[in-house]
Amino acid sequence: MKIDMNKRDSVIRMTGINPRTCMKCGKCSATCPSFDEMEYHPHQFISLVEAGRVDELMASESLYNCLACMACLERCPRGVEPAKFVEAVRNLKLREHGGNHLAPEAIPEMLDADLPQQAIVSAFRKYSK
Amino acid sequence: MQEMIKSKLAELLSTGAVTKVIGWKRGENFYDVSPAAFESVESLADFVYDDFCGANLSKFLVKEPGKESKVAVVLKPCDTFSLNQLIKENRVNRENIFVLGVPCEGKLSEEKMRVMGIVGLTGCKVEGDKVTVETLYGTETLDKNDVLLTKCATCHSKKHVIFDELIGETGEDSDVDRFVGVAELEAMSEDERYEFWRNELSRCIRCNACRNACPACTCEKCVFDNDASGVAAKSNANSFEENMFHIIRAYHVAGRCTDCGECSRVCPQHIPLHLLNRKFIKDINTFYGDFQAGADAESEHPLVHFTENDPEPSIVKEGK
Amino acid sequence: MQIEKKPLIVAFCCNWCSYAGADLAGTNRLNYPANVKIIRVPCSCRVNPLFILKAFQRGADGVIICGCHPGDCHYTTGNYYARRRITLLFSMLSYLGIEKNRVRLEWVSAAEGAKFAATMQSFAEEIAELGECKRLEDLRCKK
Amino acid sequence: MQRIGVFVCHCGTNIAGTVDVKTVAEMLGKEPGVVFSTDYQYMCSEAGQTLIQDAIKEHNLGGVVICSCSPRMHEQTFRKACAKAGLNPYMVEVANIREQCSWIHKDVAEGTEKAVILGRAAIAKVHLNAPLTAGESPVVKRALVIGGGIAGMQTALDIADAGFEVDIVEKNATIGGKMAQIDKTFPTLDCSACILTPKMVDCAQHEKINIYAYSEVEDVKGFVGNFSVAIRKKARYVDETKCTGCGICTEKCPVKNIPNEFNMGMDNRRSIYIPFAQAVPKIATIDPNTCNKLKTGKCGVCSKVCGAGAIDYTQKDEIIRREYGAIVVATGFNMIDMTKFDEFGYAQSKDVITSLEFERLTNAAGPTGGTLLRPSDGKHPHTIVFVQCCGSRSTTENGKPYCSKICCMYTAKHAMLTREKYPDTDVYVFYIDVRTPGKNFDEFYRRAVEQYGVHYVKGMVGKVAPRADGTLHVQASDLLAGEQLHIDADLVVLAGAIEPDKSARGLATKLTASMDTNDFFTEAHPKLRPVESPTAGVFLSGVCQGPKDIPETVAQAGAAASKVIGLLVKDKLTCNPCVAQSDELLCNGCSGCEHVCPYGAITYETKEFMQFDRSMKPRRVASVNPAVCQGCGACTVTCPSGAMDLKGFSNRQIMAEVDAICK
Repeated sequence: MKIDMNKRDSVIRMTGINPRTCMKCGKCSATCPSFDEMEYHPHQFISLVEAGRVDELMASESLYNCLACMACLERCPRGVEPAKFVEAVRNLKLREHGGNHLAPEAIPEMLDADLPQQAIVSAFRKYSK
Repeated sequence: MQEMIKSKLAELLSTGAVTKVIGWKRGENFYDVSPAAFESVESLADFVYDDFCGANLSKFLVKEPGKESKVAVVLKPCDTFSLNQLIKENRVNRENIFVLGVPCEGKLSEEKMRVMGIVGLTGCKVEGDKVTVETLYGTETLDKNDVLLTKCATCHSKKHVIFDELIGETGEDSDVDRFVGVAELEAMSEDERYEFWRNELSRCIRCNACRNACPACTCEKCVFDNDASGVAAKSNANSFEENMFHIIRAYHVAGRCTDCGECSRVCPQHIPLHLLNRKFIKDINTFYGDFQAGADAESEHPLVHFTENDPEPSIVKEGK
Repeated sequence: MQIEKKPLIVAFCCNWCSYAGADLAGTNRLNYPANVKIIRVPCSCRVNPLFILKAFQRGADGVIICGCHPGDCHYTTGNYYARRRITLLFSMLSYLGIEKNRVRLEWVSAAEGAKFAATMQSFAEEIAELGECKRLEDLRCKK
Repeated sequence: MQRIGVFVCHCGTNIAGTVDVKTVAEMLGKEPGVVFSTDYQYMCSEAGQTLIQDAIKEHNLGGVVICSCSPRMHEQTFRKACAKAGLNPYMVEVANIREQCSWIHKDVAEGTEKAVILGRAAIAKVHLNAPLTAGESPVVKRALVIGGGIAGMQTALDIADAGFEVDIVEKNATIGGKMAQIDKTFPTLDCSACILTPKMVDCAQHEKINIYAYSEVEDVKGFVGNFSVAIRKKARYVDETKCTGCGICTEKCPVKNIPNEFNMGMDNRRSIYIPFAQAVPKIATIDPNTCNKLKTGKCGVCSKVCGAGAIDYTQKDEIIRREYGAIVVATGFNMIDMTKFDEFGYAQSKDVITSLEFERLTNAAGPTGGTLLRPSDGKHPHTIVFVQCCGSRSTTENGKPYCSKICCMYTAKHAMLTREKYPDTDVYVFYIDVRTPGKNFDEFYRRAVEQYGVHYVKGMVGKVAPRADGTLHVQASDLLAGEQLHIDADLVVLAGAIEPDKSARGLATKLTASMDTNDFFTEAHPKLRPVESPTAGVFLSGVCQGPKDIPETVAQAGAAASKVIGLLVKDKLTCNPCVAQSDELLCNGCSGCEHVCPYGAITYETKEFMQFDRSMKPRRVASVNPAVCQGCGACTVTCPSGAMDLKGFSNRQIMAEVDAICK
């Protein structure tokens, strides 16, 4: 069980929400439509982030099983907004992949006359941060 | 503009809607425009509204009007904030006042012109950012920003917050950062600030102009004139009293000061007194949420309110 | 019998909490410097900023105001008003270049005798370090 | 200049051990105005007090300074002693040279010097002291109780039993409040009506109690001991003196489809109605919004059938003004609006009900005669889901941030009673925490689980959706099992948050009593004065102060009554003379003081003042009611012109102390 307080702080910074406001009522998980698909349920996201156990979440498929329907966010009586935590952990995971996959220096070599301008722009959006 | 205002005022006086008008008239010199009262249509011939009408007329309403009479007053946007504050404090009876709102694009400072070497002013015309002045010695064109009154350079609103009738259009709140001066001082070390204020406040000659012009200073009897108050004094005996007078004055108007800037405008010693008041305004905004005194006639000022989560005074030590 | 003038500290204490806390410090024989002199006021909201300026004028080197903890005020809301007033005054004094450590506000309950003594001790040490207050003094009042 | 006497106490060796008391007396004897200075073993002793009294007479002292223990200890002792010698008690000041000097300093020179300085400060203050006389105000020996629920009734009965007149003002047509709607009470399960209705009858029959039902407080003037209250007696269109409560009108009225408030709208009443069989007063009331006669002038059935001739369609609201010495607020609570919570489907299905609706469904006097039937189809429910914390402990805008306190227990009660009466039902309770502090409370809850087999599930319900077949799909989490549950329920019961009655906010303004952000009345001190409001003479009873159950409410009601009795038993109130006073000549009329005063002691009036030109000009000036002011001094610092000052702690007195200390 790896505890990483830096990751915890990043998630909290990204969501802007203090996970300690959670009163562990479970309404988020009660609302969740993809509860059965998820290894970690919305309320567990909050608890594990609070405990600094973000790595476990990042390794889990749950990140992608969340439909981002925002039902948990809507229903939470304490304004904890679990969906934002899932989103934040997901972002953390995406950013982890060795930073940018596309460097401006490398562009000229890839260019050919037929390449549409739009493709370059969209590639940048996708493969760099 | 001036003629439109004049004709409205004449109408008010001639119909008997009001018995007195508070406005401005010209003194001995062209630029020497000062507050004046007009009680007849004929006397309105002297009425002036031009680029030197910096004076805030709202304070004159405290002693006006009597029980039955009604008084008209000509107010620029910033002056309306002061009037609202006075109404809120029950210093002025709204019912007996007719407020004629007039637009303002910033008033000019003859003093600033004089420093630039422009004397013997006989005429002045503002066009956009430029000011064309006529003097006994010829005509010159200046940048308007260079000769604006200090208070107008950091104008916080061109919106009339109270009026019965407007001549022209009312404007909008401005987004000028008026706290730049305060922030500069806050960035200094304690020693530098002390030196700065010693240098400024030591020039105070205790003429009481700031007190007399300030629309928030309307006490029936000022504590400095009240022998029983423990701070009564007619002049500054030493550095302590120089400090004390200005700290107390700023504190007394804290939360009520609308930032009209009259204190600095009238100071013959050019002490930037508005920097004291603005410090309180900035602190109040930072600590207790944005508040603009006089923006309405209902909300009460921050010093007669609190929340349970107000910051502790230690915030002063932690911050700058 | 004259003792060398040490930095002088004036403490305004509300009657219901902090003054009682000071009494408790006494009952428990908790020592703090003798240059701390206490003035009893009904509530921290009775402390006019003017009193603080006056104390400095007359030669005090530090001023501390003590009241009930927020929420515990005997008059229910007094200390909340005091907190706003005092915060603004402290900020203004610092803005004028007066050392910000010369003034302090502390919440001391009637049960916190030890906190009272410790607070006075630490404040007195802080003021001793700053030395005499020169920036807000009235030489006429100095003997 | 005052003639001042200084008395330095040794307190045995408590003071004399570290303070050279002789030197202190000698040094202070040289202070200006001091004509007599001495020291003595124990100033608080009989002999010590005599010494002070003799000195006052012999030296014609105008002020006394006692250097001794803390004023919190013996200030009253010394004031009384001096008063006996003919000196105004407020001409006495105590310098604290024990707790704040001798006990904390070890060095004699240091202690002595500090004692002298503290003595000087007290002398400086006494020079500016003025004789103060405690004012007196008479007490009207009658109390007003606002709200006729169990809290108000109990308070009224206790006050009346002590021999004082009490008026109850109740906004509904009958007293009884929420408790009248409840079926059984936890944890003993005795019938609510059986214990409540006798109390209602007691109130009606008590010769000292006067009930203004169907009435509201219009305005409140005055202050502790002397309130003047206007009560609006709403028109019932029925003559109270004639109506016998026979109920024939309520059977003949042709307007039949008005939702019955008493049964939470689950059945109907007529336009003329008596809320329930045991109503007090048992008088019919016409609902003016639905009555045909009042709306269109056509009908008049009730008037025809009334044998007593009590119907009076021309009745008007009546304003009654009465004087009171004390006011008790007992305005109670309501459940919050559950329609705002879409997820629970309250607005979508008749079978999603609130706990109070459930009470009526199980009550023998309720719409179903006490048989638990589904509101939609009148069938027996087999699966019932109770949801706790619906809106309680919620920081969202629909909910309330506090715990409603009573829901855990009544839900356990409901679950238990259901299982007892209908063993074939499956009962689920979804909880976040089960909170059962109280005598026999946890045992009660455990009984529901262990004996009655109620399924308690840790978790929350996320969604209630009506199905086509009439069942309710309940989706919830079971946090302990780590599962999401899907239950097909027949009935869902929501334990909604409770909130103060909507009328409380307006009432607080009229009473100048303070409220917290949730509209609960604030108590004068959260620990030590829990049934008094900060406004003198206004007391709090029941849920208007915070969520509480029936036993707590009754206990608090009794406590409030005892405070009221303690006030009414006095003929006159002695006021604290150390109160604020306003100098009219300096007052600007800005109302700052009025805003910060926690007691509403400051009022404004307009007076005429002469101007420099001899004309008269009106000006608003503040005046302080010394009977209400508690002497905190908040106003004195708010006042920009220094018009407001505090007697006994005046600006000049405190500044004189500062001067003396810094000399």
